[in-house]
Order: sequence, then structure tokens, then C-alpha cells
Amino acid sequence: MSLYDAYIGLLSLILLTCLASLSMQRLRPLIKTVALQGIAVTMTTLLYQQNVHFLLPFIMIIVKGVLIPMLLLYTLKKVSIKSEGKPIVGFHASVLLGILFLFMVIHYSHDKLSKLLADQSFSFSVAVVTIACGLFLMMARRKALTQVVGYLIMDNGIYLMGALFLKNIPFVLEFAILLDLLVAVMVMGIILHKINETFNSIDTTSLATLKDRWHE
Amino acid sequence: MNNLLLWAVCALPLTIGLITFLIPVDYYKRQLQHLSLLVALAHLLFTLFILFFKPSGDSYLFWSGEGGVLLLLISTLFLMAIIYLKNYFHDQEVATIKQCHAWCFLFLGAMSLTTLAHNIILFWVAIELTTLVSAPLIYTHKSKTSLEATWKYIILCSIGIAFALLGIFFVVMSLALIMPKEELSLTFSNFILYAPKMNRLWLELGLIFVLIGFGTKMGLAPMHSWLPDAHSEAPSPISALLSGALLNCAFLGIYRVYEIVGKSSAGAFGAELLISFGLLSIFFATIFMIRQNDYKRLLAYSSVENMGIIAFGTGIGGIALVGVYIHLIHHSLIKSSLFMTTGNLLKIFKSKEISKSGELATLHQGSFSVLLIGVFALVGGPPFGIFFSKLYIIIGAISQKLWWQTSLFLVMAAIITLTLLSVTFKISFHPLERGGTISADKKLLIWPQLFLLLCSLLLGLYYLLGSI
Amino acid sequence: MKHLFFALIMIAFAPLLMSLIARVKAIFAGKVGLPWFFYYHTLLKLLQKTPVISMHTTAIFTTAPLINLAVMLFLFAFLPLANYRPLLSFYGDIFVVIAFLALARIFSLLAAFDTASSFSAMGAARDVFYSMLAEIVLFTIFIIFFRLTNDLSLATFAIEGKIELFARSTFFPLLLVAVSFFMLLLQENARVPIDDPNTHLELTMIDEVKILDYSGPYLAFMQLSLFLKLLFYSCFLANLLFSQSLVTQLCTIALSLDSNSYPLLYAFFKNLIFIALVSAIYIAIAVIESSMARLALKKIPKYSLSALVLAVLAAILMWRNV
Amino acid sequence: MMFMPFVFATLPLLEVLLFAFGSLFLLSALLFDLGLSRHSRFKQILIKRRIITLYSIGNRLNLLSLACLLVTILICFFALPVGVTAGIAFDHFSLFFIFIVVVTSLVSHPSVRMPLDLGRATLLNAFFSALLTLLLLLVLAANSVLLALILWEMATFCGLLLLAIHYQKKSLRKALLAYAIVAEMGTLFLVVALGMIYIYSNAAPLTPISFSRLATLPATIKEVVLLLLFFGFAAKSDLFPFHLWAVRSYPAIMPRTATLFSSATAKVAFALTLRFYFSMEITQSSYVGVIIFVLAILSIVLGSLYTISQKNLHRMLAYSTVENMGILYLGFALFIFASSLGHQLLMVFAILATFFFVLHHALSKALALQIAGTLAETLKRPLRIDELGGIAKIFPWMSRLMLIAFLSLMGAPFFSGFIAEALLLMVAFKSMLLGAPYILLAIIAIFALVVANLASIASFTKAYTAIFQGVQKTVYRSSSIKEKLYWRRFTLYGLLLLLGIFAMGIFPWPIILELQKIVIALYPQSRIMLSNLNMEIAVPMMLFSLSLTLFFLLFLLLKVSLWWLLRDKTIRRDAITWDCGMHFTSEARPLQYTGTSYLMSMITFFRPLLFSKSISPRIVEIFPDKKSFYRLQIADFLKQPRLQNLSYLLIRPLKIFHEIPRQGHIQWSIFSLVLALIVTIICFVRS
Repeated sequence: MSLYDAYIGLLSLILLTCLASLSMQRLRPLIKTVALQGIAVTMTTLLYQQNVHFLLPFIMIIVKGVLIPMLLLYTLKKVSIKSEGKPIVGFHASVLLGILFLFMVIHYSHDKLSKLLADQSFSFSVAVVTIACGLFLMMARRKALTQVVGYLIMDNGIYLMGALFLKNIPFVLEFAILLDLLVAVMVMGIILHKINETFNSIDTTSLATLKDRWHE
Repeated sequence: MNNLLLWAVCALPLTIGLITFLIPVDYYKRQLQHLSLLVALAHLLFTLFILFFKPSGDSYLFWSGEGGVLLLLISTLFLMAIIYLKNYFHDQEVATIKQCHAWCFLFLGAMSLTTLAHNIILFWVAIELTTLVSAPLIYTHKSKTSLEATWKYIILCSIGIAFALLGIFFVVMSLALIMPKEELSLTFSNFILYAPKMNRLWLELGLIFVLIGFGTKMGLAPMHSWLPDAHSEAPSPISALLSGALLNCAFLGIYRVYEIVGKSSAGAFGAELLISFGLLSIFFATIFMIRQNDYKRLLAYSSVENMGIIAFGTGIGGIALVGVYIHLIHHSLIKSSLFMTTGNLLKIFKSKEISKSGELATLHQGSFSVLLIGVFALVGGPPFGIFFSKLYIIIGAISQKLWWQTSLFLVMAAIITLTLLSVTFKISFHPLERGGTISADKKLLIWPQLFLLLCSLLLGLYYLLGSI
Repeated sequence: MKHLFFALIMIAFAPLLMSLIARVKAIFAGKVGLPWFFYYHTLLKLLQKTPVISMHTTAIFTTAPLINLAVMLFLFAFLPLANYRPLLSFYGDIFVVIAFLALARIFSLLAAFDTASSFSAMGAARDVFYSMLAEIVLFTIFIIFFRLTNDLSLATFAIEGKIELFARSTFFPLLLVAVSFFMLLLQENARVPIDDPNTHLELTMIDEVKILDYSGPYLAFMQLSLFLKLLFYSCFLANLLFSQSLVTQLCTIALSLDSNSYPLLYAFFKNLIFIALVSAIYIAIAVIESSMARLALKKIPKYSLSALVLAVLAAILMWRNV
Repeated sequence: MMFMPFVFATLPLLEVLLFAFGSLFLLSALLFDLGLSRHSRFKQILIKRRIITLYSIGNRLNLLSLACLLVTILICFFALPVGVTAGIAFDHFSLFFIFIVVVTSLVSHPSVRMPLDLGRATLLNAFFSALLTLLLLLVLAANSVLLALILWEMATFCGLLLLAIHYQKKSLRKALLAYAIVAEMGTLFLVVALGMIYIYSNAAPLTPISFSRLATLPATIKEVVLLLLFFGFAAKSDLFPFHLWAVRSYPAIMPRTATLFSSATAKVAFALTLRFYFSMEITQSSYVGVIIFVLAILSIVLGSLYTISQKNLHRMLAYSTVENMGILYLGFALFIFASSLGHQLLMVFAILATFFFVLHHALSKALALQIAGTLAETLKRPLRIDELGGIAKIFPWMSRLMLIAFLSLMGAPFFSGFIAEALLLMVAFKSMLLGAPYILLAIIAIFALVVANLASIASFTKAYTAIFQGVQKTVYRSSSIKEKLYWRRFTLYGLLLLLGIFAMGIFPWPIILELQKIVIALYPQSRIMLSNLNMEIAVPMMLFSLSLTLFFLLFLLLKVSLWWLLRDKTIRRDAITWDCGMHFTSEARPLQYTGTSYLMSMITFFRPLLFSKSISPRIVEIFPDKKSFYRLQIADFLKQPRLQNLSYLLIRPLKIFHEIPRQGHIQWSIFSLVLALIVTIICFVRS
């Protein structure tokens, strides 16, 4: 199993987790898939970049694989609702949309941008699909927790795009980005608790009172 | 030694913020609030030292012209906000005051980090930090609507900033393509150095993502929907800081990348984009200001409009850049003084509705005069600075022969001026139906606003005398 | 000097001409009519009477008759009579004439209101509107004359001979001007189609009712100023008709008399012809008065607008070939 | 003539500084009054006395400085050699307009004695009127374009504050908003014009540009800049589309501010337009002249129509100001036509007639507004024409002065009004000689002037008869009002104005010679033209004065003969006018003609132009005791419902942006963000 096959395998694993997250209704497996995706992304960066500081992938796996999912599961335990309920765009429809988008991106990056991306056109399309899937989750689901998960998926996609093209970002900056992601998720978690206390549901459609009224 | 000064300016508020978190609530009595005043003064002192010594700075922090001015602006606004906060929160319980002060210091630290960041990714981290830190500030009133505003603020801004990170990756990549081997130094000066040789396509794509990303943070048109909610729900001194200081930092990001693109082979690629975003945000601001019934949302939309003017000015470039420079300074001074005045209004009328307010001229002369002068300055009255900045931008636009853009800009500016003036007249002169308790006896603070307006007036007169 | 002397004669003749109108109307009605010197008699009788003045009036009530009469006398200094150059004529004296006419009208309006009675105020209300329309017609006529003579003084309109009614080219337009001026004359002096001078019902009067509350010498002054006003307008119209060439032809053909051989006789005949023209105008007024009933008040704006149409038509005709 | 430069350059400046010093006293009085509420009851009495002393010192200082400024201005005007600019920018042109501003502020200056109630409104009014006058003086003396425009903007804001003092009155609030809109549009035009000037005279922005530098602009740009400046300044000078605020605010504000606005600010706006026009040395200006002409005609016609139909004296005076400003700009438009055809003689004559009209209007309107203001203050009620009557009995001298002011405004011969209108009519008649297109415009100008004159005759006779003559329509509360109280105010300024009005009326020629100096200062090449103009109009003017004396002699002759006729007769003055025995002309219920019914036939004739709503309540019995009058409401041209819902229709479509379904949802905002990203990428990837 050469290095290249492992690399393609990991990328396809990331794609699978994306499409799975689109189709899931219950939140607990959703968080687990995001954790898996985090680990897969760190493994691809490890494979791809040779001279990476030895400590970086280790810390990333701990943060993305263990710390953030535990935090989200803890918030999930506090919140009574376990499943997505009725989403804005149905699950089957989102999966179909995901597949359609994937075909479009691969076709486009293969023939149009091939000269630009040379060998990484497949990984570029995977990164784009992950970002799009993260955004779609935030737009198409009602529960606030799924929006946080969507944000995490989008972040994984961006990090994947970064890792592919940038060989040698200094360690401290990588660590700072990771720290920001962690703090972002923590703050979102706190706010989720508050929403649950005041609205006793984490349905974002109830958060819609603030808008401009036409005052005669 | 002076590099240490740079680090001190950022580190001081961050550490103080963390310490105030750790202090137990009962120990944090009222006297300790003076500690916060002291720290704000120290921060202002440090900024003045920096402006005096002009340290060269290392790879992570450096002093730049616009960065220094923004830092000075942020620290003065912060000092005024803290003073106003003390008076504004005198009836809140100690716990919320402690938390608010802590988050404010972290906010100050993050913003000073953004103005001094030399490394592009450190700049991104600092902006992300400002968002995370200012979210709880918006939530200080703990009402349902403020919770909703916080949620929208944090989600939309983090998405925007994630796009900005993607944009920065593209910019860095266009640099990495031409020097694959050795260690990249991601400082802005390094980028400007290599700008002409950088890859054109990735740079343009990077600018688009940065513009959309930081545009959301700055409140440009299609991405502005969080700004009115966040600024109207936050307590007045906080929304003054948000409007006055934070939007400028976001603009700093766009300006830095736009400068890099300007120097590269892409030339004036982003100008057309910036002008269209500027005009779009002025258009959106006009639409939502016309029949607005909440004066804080009105001011928030006027911030959207002014940010639109700034984007419009940078897009034009040339002489208009001087106008943008002046507009940044004066808009933050005048807008923060106006937001503090709305604090007074809220205390007097107990509601944000314009229809439920009136006769301010009889109830409280002090805030009436500050409101009138502030709106006159915001609208572009001659002795104040915004008159000169709009003049520069118009001159730049006309010299670039952008005829229909200028006429659109002027018509919308006129409509906005009329709405602002009619609202001010309604609040200060129309009779008030006597329902509800109108008590203006509480001692309301007006001298911080007057100080800010005075700064703007002095700068305006400086331009005027310079020109006679 | 000759103009001053001739003007004084004309002013003396004014009441006589008024009785001429009365006489002509009587002939139409088959009656004998007033004695020739009736108006002189009334004026003298009024001058001896002691006036009664209402207590509501201010000083304006007593000064208005003085100003009216002074204005009418003063205007004769500007009007050329029978080709004699007037006492005062300079560029722009038509504005002086119009201003003084307006001054007289202003003071009679103020006086009408001074007595706080609604009758004279009703007359004033009607008069202010109709004289407004009349003045617009007057200005159109002056514009036409300015186009012809490039000068703004009454003397040049009459004497220089540029405005010749019977000249071949401008006969028809000037005829239209003469007719519109005659309609203007009837309107300004409150003759029949607009206002019946000898009606007794205050509600229907326009000019008469303004001087309702005057008595004694004040009434005499006001009536004299009305007589002079009618004379002024008719002399102006006569000037328009009266042309030097016509007179010389008439004299040479009818009486084989040329101007340089018998200057005195020639001048006498010229003046006689002028006076004949003026009395012809008075007779025309009387004929119209006895053959027409007066218009309803609503129709008077139509009347003055038709006068305006005639003047504008004259202007257009003249524009084409001048 | 050693001391001459000192007199020109520094003395006026000293007086202006003295005036500023005086207004500082007023400011300190105001600040003390603002801070009054904080102190204890006892301390307040102390502070009140200090306020009174400060106020009186400030007042006296201002009065003194204005008086000696007037004297120096007159000396400078006569002594200054023709065509020379002394000091900063004191040429004849700015001296003339400074003279007008100083005269109006002197006339409208409150009396040196203590006003009845030294409330905050009087203090505010005192300070801000002084500030407005100071700013107007500085604007006229400014020699750099930027300084002039900035001072003008500050003067506009100062005017806004002056209006805001009386915010309690409901009608004034609408006026405030109208003023703000007009001021804002003016600023907009001026800023763009300034931008254009800076670009095309390729001077570094915000460096001072002298007026002479404007000549270097390219020709087409000159016309555009002139048009922008005209609209910028016309916003504050009561021309037709911008007149709404003045009409609404005059009845509600203090007489002093009304006089300042109508006589001073409007004239300075006209002066600035002229200064910019002449410093640009425009030769070809086809469409600018036509636009100004059209606006002038519109404001004359509509101004005169609305003067006739107004029921409040202040609003009538405001509309007559609109009309007179229209006449001013008409003169300016005729000047532009003449200059575009190069007809030198007519150019000089037109601008001379316009300056004469400016002087006439400033003096007579100031007198009329000042008397109307004091009348409103004494009677403590708005001067509704139909409700007043018989004031001549109570205030004989005030009504005589008002009669003179009205006669001058009507253009009666012995006063300045007649000469001003005669000169303009002569210009209009002469401009008929200019050639094909201009004949029609000249005829329209003539008819506009005639209609304006007739309308002013109708409206001012209505005002004078309804207010001053006849019997009191309503019993005034304190019928024991003494005119003596307000008589002292008129000694100095009343005399000054009367002198001006009579002098201009009877001896126009020396004044026209003086005005020629201004024309030369503005337009140096006109010196030769003026000499042969003089040959043409010198004789008429002198003969005119001669004819006035002839008329006066006739009048004296008649007066003597009347005296002789009535010398031995006793005139009975006790009889009441005959009122068909109904005794209605007694105090309570007059059977008099009201002002509206006086001009009813005229109003019904022009009804389609005037938007009017007539309310005639049903008369219950034959002689109704309760007041059921026929009322006619004339709304302003711009306030017609057709225009009203037009503005509403414009704003209505913007409502759809507010009604986007589920607008508050966060998903919607995320969608708009992503949409923006996609659209930008698609646009720029393709390019």
C-alpha cells in the first residue's frame, strides 16, 4: 500500500464523512463523524508535509478528535433534544445535492483548473466540497448545535485547503489557529447553554424577533 | 527596547482581563473599578510612547502609519467608554460589572493586537479573538433579543473570518509558489517586497475572499445583517466601541491586502469591487433608515453607510484615500459620541422607540445639545472633519470621471442626511405623550461625548486653517 | 406754451362733453336731456356745501380726492394734444403716467375702505380686479407702440407720426389697437358695458359706489377727477386717430389753405378737428350706452380678455411685416 | 490722503471685532442662564442680575459697533477710488452688501432697554442673530472661495438654530424640517461645485483659491459650476422651489429673525451668486441664463398669486419676498442674456437696475417686517388679516409708517419702489431689441413685472385696509395698549429707512451714480459703457424729479383751495357710516368687508393655479349669532395633495425590502453572505 494510495484513501474517508453528516438526523452520531473527519484531516497533513514539527499532529488529534467532541457531547447531554427534528432542507435532498455538487466540482477542477493545480486537483475538490458541506449544514438545519458542527466541518475544509498548498507554515501560527478554533467552539457552547435556558429549545427559527419594521 | 513596548501594549490589557476574571466577586468592590480607569490611562500612555518612539518592530509586531493612528483612536475611545460605562452601569450588580470589565479589557487587547500585527496570520488570529471576546459583551443585558443578536454575531462573523482565513491562505500560496524552498516570512512588509512577482490569479482570488470575509466583519452591504442587531442590543458604551473601533480594524485587514494587490501585477483589480460594495452598502443603509423607528438601529445603519463611504473612497484611490483616512478618524469619534448619547436617551425615555421619545430639548438640555451637534457633525457640517472627507472623496470621484457613481452617492447621502435630521428634530422637539415615567433628574454624563466632538472639531479646524 | 393753453381749454370743456353724452342719450330716448351747463352747476353747488364725514374715517378719506384730482391734472402735462409737444416728455414717461394712475386708484381704494361701510368696499373689490386686467391690455398696447417707435414716451407715440392709423401698411393692426383701447376706455371709466353710471342700486355699481360717502367739495373733486380721467383716455385715443398728414390734406382740399400761408387759421382748424375727434369719441360712448345693456359681473373678465386678444392680434399682424 | 488706507483696511475690521466682542457678552449671558438651574434659589437671583448686566452690555456694544460700522462703510464707499479693492476684499460690491446687512441688523436690533421678559428665548435669539450677522459680514469680506462657502454653511446652521428656538409652536416644526431639507440640498450643490472648482483649476485640494483664479476654469465647466452654485445659493434665497420654510416660519419667529432672513441672508445669497459669476468672467452662458429666467418667472407669478391669497400678514410678506427675489433674479437673467449677445449698454443697465431694486427691497421690506413684528408683539396674537381692524385709531404713527412701507412696496411714485420697477421695466423693454429668441422672453419678463406690481397693489391695499382701517373686528384684550411704549424704537431706524425710501424715490439720479461704482468694481471693463448709458438715462431721471415737484405744487394748490372752501364751515364728524339701520358697525359685530372677500373675485379667477379648499358651513337661521363664516384655505403650491402623495409613492416601493419573509432568521443572513461570495467569484473569474 504505497503512500499515494493511503493519501487517496484518507481523502475519500473525508468525503464520506461529509456526505454522512449531510444525511444524519440524530446529533450524537453527527458529532462522532466530525471527530473522525478531524482525525482524517490531521493524518492527511501528516502524510503530505514532510518536515512537520513532531508535536503538531499529536496536539491536533487530541484537540479535534477528543477535546471538541467531548465538549459538544457534554452540551448535548445538558440539552433535552437529541435529534434534528424537521430540517429546512430534507436529509435525502441534502445528500443528493451533496453528490451533485461533488460531481460538478470534480469535473470543473479536472479540466478547467488542471494546469493550475497539477497533481492536487482531487484534493482541492475534496477541500471545496467539505467547505460547501459545512456551509450547507449551517443554512439548511434548524438546530443551533448542527450549525456549530457545520462551522467545524467548514473549518476542517479550510484547514485541508491550507495544508495542501502551504508546505511550511511556522508551528506557532498553526497552534494559534487551532487555539482560536477551540475557543470559538467553547464560546458557542456557552451560548448554546444560554439559548437552551431562555428558549428551552435550540431551534434557531425561534431566534427571529430582531428585524426592521416599517414604521408609518 | 521599543519592541518590548509593542508587546506591552497588547499584553497589558489581556493579562488585566484575565486577572479580573479570577478575582472573586465580593473582593471586586466599587473602588477596584478605578483599577480599570488606571489601566485604560496606562494603555493610552503606552500608545503615546509608541507614537513618539516609532519602534521598528520584529516579525510578529510592528508599527505602521495607519496602525498607529487606529491604536491611538482605539485607546482614546476605550478610555471614554470606560468612564461612561462607570456612570452607565451604576445601578447594575457587581458581578455583571466585573464580567463586563474583564471582557472589555480582552477586547482592547485583541484590538491593539490587530493594529500592531505584522504577521498576516497573527492579524487573522487577533481579528478572530476580537469576535470571540466581544460576543459576551453584547450579551451583558441578558435579554432574549440580546441573546439572539449575540448568536447571529458570533456565527456570521466566524463564517466571515473563516473565509478571510481561506483568502489569506491563497495570498500566502501566491507567495509560496515563487519561493518554494526556504522558510516563508509572512510579514506584510515581506509581502509588499515580493508583491510585483507574486502569482496574479491566486492573489485576486485571495483578495475576493478577504474582501468578503473582513467585509462581513466590517458590515459591508450584503453581509451586514448582523451589525444593526448587535449594535442596537449591546449596551451603549460597548456599541460605541464596536462601531468606533472594531469596524476600523476590520477595514485595516482589507486595506492591507488591497495595498498588496495594488503593488502586485494585478494593479487596480479590487477598485471596481470595492466601489460596488461601497455603493451597495450605502443603498442598503438608505433603504432601512428611511422609516426606522429605533434610534440605535438608525445609528447602526449609519455606521453601515459610513463604512460604505470608506470602501467607496478606497476603491477610488488617489486623492480620495486622504478623504478615507480623515473619514475613518472622524467617523469613529463622532459615531461613538452619538452612541453614548443614545445611552442617555435610553435612560430618559426608557425605550428605544423614536415614537415614544420627544421634547428632549426641555427634558435634558445637555444631551439635546450633544445630540444636535453630533448629528450635524455626522451629516457633514463644515467645521467638523466629515465635511472635508466627503469633499476629498467627491473630488477623487469626479477626477476619475465616475459620473453616475458620484451622483448616486450624493443623492443617497442627501436622503440619509434628511432622515437623520428629521429624526433628531422629532426626538428633540415633538411633544411627548406623558405615558410612562420620564425622569431626567439622574445625573447623565455628557462630557465624554463633548470631548470626542471637540477632538473632531479641533482636527476639522486644523484642516480649515491649513487651507486658508 | 400752446400745449398748456390748449390743455386748459380741454380741461374746461370736460363737464361740457359729459353733458354732450347725456344729450345724445336723451335724443336716443326721445327726451330733451340735461341742460348743457348742468355739470358745471352741480360742481359749483357741491363746492359750497359743508361735507359730513363719518367718525370711523382716518386722514386718507380726506386726502384721496385731492390726490385723485391732482393726478388727473398732472397727467395732462404728459399728453400731447393736437400735435403740440407736451410740457414734460422724456424716455420712460409712460411708466410715470401708469404709476400716477395706480397711485390715484390706490388712494381711492383705501378711501373706499376707510368708512367701514360694505358698499364702497364692494365697489373697490370689483374695481381692483377689473383694473388689473385693464392694465395688462394697456401694457400690450405700449409694447406694440414700443416696437413701432423704440421710445417709451407718450409724445413720440403721437407726434413723430410713426404711428399713423391711416398709413397704408399699418392701417388694420392700428385699427385693432384703437378698438381694443376704446374697450379699455369703457372699462376704466365705468361706462355702459362694464358699469352703468346712472344706476341707483349700490349693489350693482362699481366706480360710482367708491365715492358714495363723499359730500361737499370732496365729492366735487372726485367727480371732476372722473370727468378728467375720461377726457384723458379719449384724448389719448384721439391722438391715435389724429394724424398730421390727414389734417394738411383736409385743409388744402376742403378749404384750400396751407399751413405756412395762414399759420393762425391753420392752427385753429387743426385744433377744431382734434376737438371734433374727441367729441366723436364721446358721442360713440353715448351711442353704445343707449344701445347696449350692461354685462353681468361674471362676464367682465371675458370682456377685458377679448380686448387683450384684439391687442395681441394687432401685435402679431404687425410683427409679420415690420 | 494719508489716513485713507488705514480707514479702508483696518477700521472696518476693528468694528467687526468689536461686534464679535459684543456678541461674546451675549454668549456669556446665555451660558449663565443655561447653568442657572443648578444653583440654589438665593444664588439664582445673583446670577439673574449678572445676566441682565451682561445682556445690556452686549446689546449696547453690538449697537455701537453696528452704528460706527455703518458710518465707516459709508465713508469708505464714497471715498474709495473707483475700481480699487482695499483691505482684505473691501471693494464697492462687498461694501454695498455689507451696508445692506448692517442696515437690516441695525433696524431689527432689539431696543437697548430691558425687554419685558429676559427669558431664555430672547437670550438665545439675541446671541444667534448677532452670530448670524457676524457670519454674513465675514462671508461678504471673504476673499477665498473655500472660506466663503464654509462661512456660508455655518450661517445656514446658525439660521437653523434661530428657527429651533421656538420649537414649541407646531407650525414652526414643519418649517424647521423644510429648512433642514433646503439647507442640505444647498450644501450638496455647493460641495460638488467646490469639488469641480478644485479639480479643474488643478489647485491642490483645500488650498485657498482666490476669486480671480476662477477665470482659469475651462468654459463648459464654468457654466456647470455656475449652475451648481446658483442652486446652492438659491436654496437660501427664497426662490420658488425653496421658499416653503420661509413662508411657514415668518409668522412664528421673532420679528428680528424674520427681517434678518428676508432682507439680509437672501441678499447675501444673491451677492455671492453675482460675485462668483463675475469672477468667472463667463462670456457664453446659454442655458444658465434660461434656467435662472424660468425659475425667476415661476417665483414671480406664483409668489404674487400667493401674496394675494394669504390670510396672515407675515406669510403675505414672506410670499412678497419670494416674488421680489424672483424679480432680482429676473434682472440677473436679463443681464446674462445681454452679456451672451455682447450688448454692452443693456448689460450695464440691467445690473444697475438690479442693484437699485436690491437696495429698495432691503429698506422697505425691513421697515414693513419690523413694524408687523412689533404689532404682533404688542397685540400678542398672530396678524390674521380678517380678524384685525381699526389699528389706525390705536396706533396712528405705526399705521402711517406702515402705509409708507406698503406704498413703497406697491411702487407708488414718491417712493423707491416706483423707480426700481420703472428701471427694470425699461431694461425689459430695451431687451426686446436683442433679437429673435429674446423678444418673447423680454415680453414674458414685462408681463411678469406688471403682474407682480398689480398683485402687490392688490395684496398690500388688502392688508392695509383690513388691518389698519375701518372698525375693530375683534376687541383687543388690553385696549389700553399705549403706542408710546414702542414709539421710541422707531426714532432712529424708522427715520433712517424713511430717509432711504424717500431719497431713492425723489432723487434717484445721485444714487444711480453711486451704484455705478459697484458695477465698475464688479465689472471693470464697463467704465466706458456707463458713460454713454448716463447720457441716455440722465435726462429722464432729472426730468422725473422735476415732474414730482410739479405734482407736489398741484397738490398744494388744491389743498389751499380746499382749505379756502371749508374755512368758515364746521365739518360734522360724529355721524356713523350708514349701515342700512342694522347698527352692525358698532364695536362688536362689524358689517365690514374682510380681506378675503376683498380679493375674492381675483382668487376665484386664478383658482386652478391656487390649490384651495373652501369651507362654507350651512347657515342655520337668517342672522346667525354664532360665527359661521365662509372660510377659504389656500395651501402652498408645494403642499398640494397631488404632490404630497407623490413623495409618498416614491418611498412606498422601498417597503418591500422590509417585508422579506422570515427576514430575521440567521439562515437568511448566511445565505446572503454565501450568495455575495458566489456572485463576486463568478463576475471576476470571467473577467
